[in-house]
Amino acid sequence: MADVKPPEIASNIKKKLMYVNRKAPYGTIYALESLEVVLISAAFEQDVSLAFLDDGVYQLMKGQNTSGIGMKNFSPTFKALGDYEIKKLYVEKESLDERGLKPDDLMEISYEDEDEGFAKKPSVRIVNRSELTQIMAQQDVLLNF
Amino acid sequence: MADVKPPEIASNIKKKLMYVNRKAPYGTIYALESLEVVLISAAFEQDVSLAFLDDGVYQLMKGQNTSGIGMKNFSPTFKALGDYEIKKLYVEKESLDERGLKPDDLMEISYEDEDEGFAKKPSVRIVNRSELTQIMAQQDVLLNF
Amino acid sequence: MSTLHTVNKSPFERSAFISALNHLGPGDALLMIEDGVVGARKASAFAGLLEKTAKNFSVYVLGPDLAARGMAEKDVIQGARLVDYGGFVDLVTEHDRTQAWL
Amino acid sequence: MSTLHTVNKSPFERSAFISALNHLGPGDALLMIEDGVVGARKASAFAGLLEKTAKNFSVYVLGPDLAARGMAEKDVIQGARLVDYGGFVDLVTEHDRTQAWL
Amino acid sequence: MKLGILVNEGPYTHQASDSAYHFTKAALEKGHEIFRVFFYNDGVNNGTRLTVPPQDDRNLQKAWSELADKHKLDLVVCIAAAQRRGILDQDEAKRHGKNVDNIAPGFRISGLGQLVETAMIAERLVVFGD
Amino acid sequence: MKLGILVNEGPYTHQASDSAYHFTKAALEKGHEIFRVFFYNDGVNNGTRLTVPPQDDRNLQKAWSELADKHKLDLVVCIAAAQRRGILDQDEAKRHGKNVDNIAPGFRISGLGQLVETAMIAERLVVFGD
Repeated sequence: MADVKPPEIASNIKKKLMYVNRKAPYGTIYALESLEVVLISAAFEQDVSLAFLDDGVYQLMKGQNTSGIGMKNFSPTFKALGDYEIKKLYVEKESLDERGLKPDDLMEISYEDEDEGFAKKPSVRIVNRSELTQIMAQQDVLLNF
Repeated sequence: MADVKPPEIASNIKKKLMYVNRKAPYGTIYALESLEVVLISAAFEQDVSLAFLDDGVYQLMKGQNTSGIGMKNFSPTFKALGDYEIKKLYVEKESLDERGLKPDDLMEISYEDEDEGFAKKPSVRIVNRSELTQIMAQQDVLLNF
Repeated sequence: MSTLHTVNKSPFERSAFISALNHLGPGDALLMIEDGVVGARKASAFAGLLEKTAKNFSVYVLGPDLAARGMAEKDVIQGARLVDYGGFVDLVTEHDRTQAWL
Repeated sequence: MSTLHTVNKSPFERSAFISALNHLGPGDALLMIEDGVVGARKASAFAGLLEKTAKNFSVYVLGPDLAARGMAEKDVIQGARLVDYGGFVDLVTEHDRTQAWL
Repeated sequence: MKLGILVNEGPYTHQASDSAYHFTKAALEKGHEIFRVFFYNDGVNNGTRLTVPPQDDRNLQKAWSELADKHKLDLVVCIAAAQRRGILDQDEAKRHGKNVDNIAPGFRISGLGQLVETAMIAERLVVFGD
Repeated sequence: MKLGILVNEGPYTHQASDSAYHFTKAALEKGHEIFRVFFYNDGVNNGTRLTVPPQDDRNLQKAWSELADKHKLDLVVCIAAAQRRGILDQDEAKRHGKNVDNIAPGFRISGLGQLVETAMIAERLVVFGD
């Protein structure tokens, strides 16, 4: 992340950026490289949110163990997003249901709320499809991986 | 194709090789690069056949015109397969039906039958799913692209 | 405030097409490009669903991609309109954002 | 004379899984690897279909890929058996040919 | 209008690079400004000068390089993605102890921040991928 | 048993290269013979020595090169597919007027006939792709 340099020319711009994640982790690199952009974008003080739908919900599974496939387990990074002021992770309920998954199957990801004495609050919000559609329609930019 | 050199060590081997095509042309390169292997395999005097199922059936569509996308139209090569002694192109009927396609939507591909005075015979055979399953089960090697 | 949704994959191969349809909002448009154009074919298993969609949303098909796959305007469902790359550009600028269903 | 079919894509994302199931012949086996392992999950939309398949065909899941996606043996449908890469090799040699549903 | 382009797949294997190229060209012809074309994931493979496509096929790297030259386009290859795929410029090659580089004319290697900046500054971002 | 391996995707972007590597290693450990590993489509990208994956990640090119060295594996990169993707050895670079090559140790570039030969001679062919 040595190459992060918030752009001086654009310091007055604040956009709503949503990263849309629809693919399972490890089978392809999209989940990991999407997360790398998310981390970088934190340095730019934008209004960042993440959506997990379709197979993207698997990115948040608890207990991922990649030792048998020789790849790096990057799921702990999601837990660190709160430290980067990234607090909005939307998970589509219909995508969970279809896959036989429950909210309990996902990692607990939280942030500390400065306004409430750094109380721990959950970053993941389960939303249904029509809610997610509305949230997407409020974004300035949708980045799909 | 300058690199074709039938292997001397294996001149007595004759296997049933089937190339299984399940992807549409142009959106990805798999259809084209599959066809390149098919052409090479002709030089090895193997028992070669091609299967077209799922989106692979689009590879055989009549009237492909790629001038607007700046890519090479490689569909005429299928018509030349007869000259390479490749005469067995199996197309799955269920795949056509699902896509609203009829046998008439596909290119006419034929070969000349040496045993019958070089009479033109069709190379494409429309088979149903269970027939194709049986044909696949008779192959020595299935190459999937 | 509307979104242009692009779909570049065949509905017969991937769920991206259905997912895009499930997330269309008021005023949104759908543009089928690359292998996605095969989903616009008349009488296919997805034709009914797309025809229904075309009643409530604008549905576009990238003509050059359709021609590459051996199809023309007469082959696509009623209600779908053909555009070229210039038309693609216009659709992007006419909508507030673009969502690519990769 | 039997075939080992490998599926490396999620049934929720691609039609390859269903296509593989539709082309199983007598004595054939199905091995789910990479993203394909998610199709073996209990209580998913595909669980019923796979359970039915497992009654007539051998169904295997690559354990290391399952673990990477946060799942274990208890999470997969009845009748599916876990194998490691060595087991994958054995399955290849025990069947007469391999068909990869890419 | 000021447009940003994101290309997530390499040339030839997926149509994404072709589509992005034709879209970019059409946008320029309509008088729009292309703020930046950012190459991410396998998209970085557009930026190697070592490709030798068949004579009767298009040469996507050349097409991008020429378009960049003609319109002063900013073609940025993501540094992290490029390292994974073996796309290096002279500095990067030296930094990693490699004896050669392979970046094509008109492309430059830079950080992911340049993508976020594109999302911020361009009025529309159009994503091409698999 | 004599096995052939076909790898149709590049490293990192798809798991195919990883799966093929782990399969090949397991087969060797069980005493099977690997007749050849053939790299086609984007699979040819396994054969560039210019990749610099992150320190905490696996290095697939190195893994292949070391496995080839240890077991005298024949790792063949398809010449036509390699030209499209910018993978060149010294001869290829010279032939196409490129000033550098990027092939990794243990890989060799050859024709598609080597894939057909693998299909003919190997008792089983296992395909890894997208």
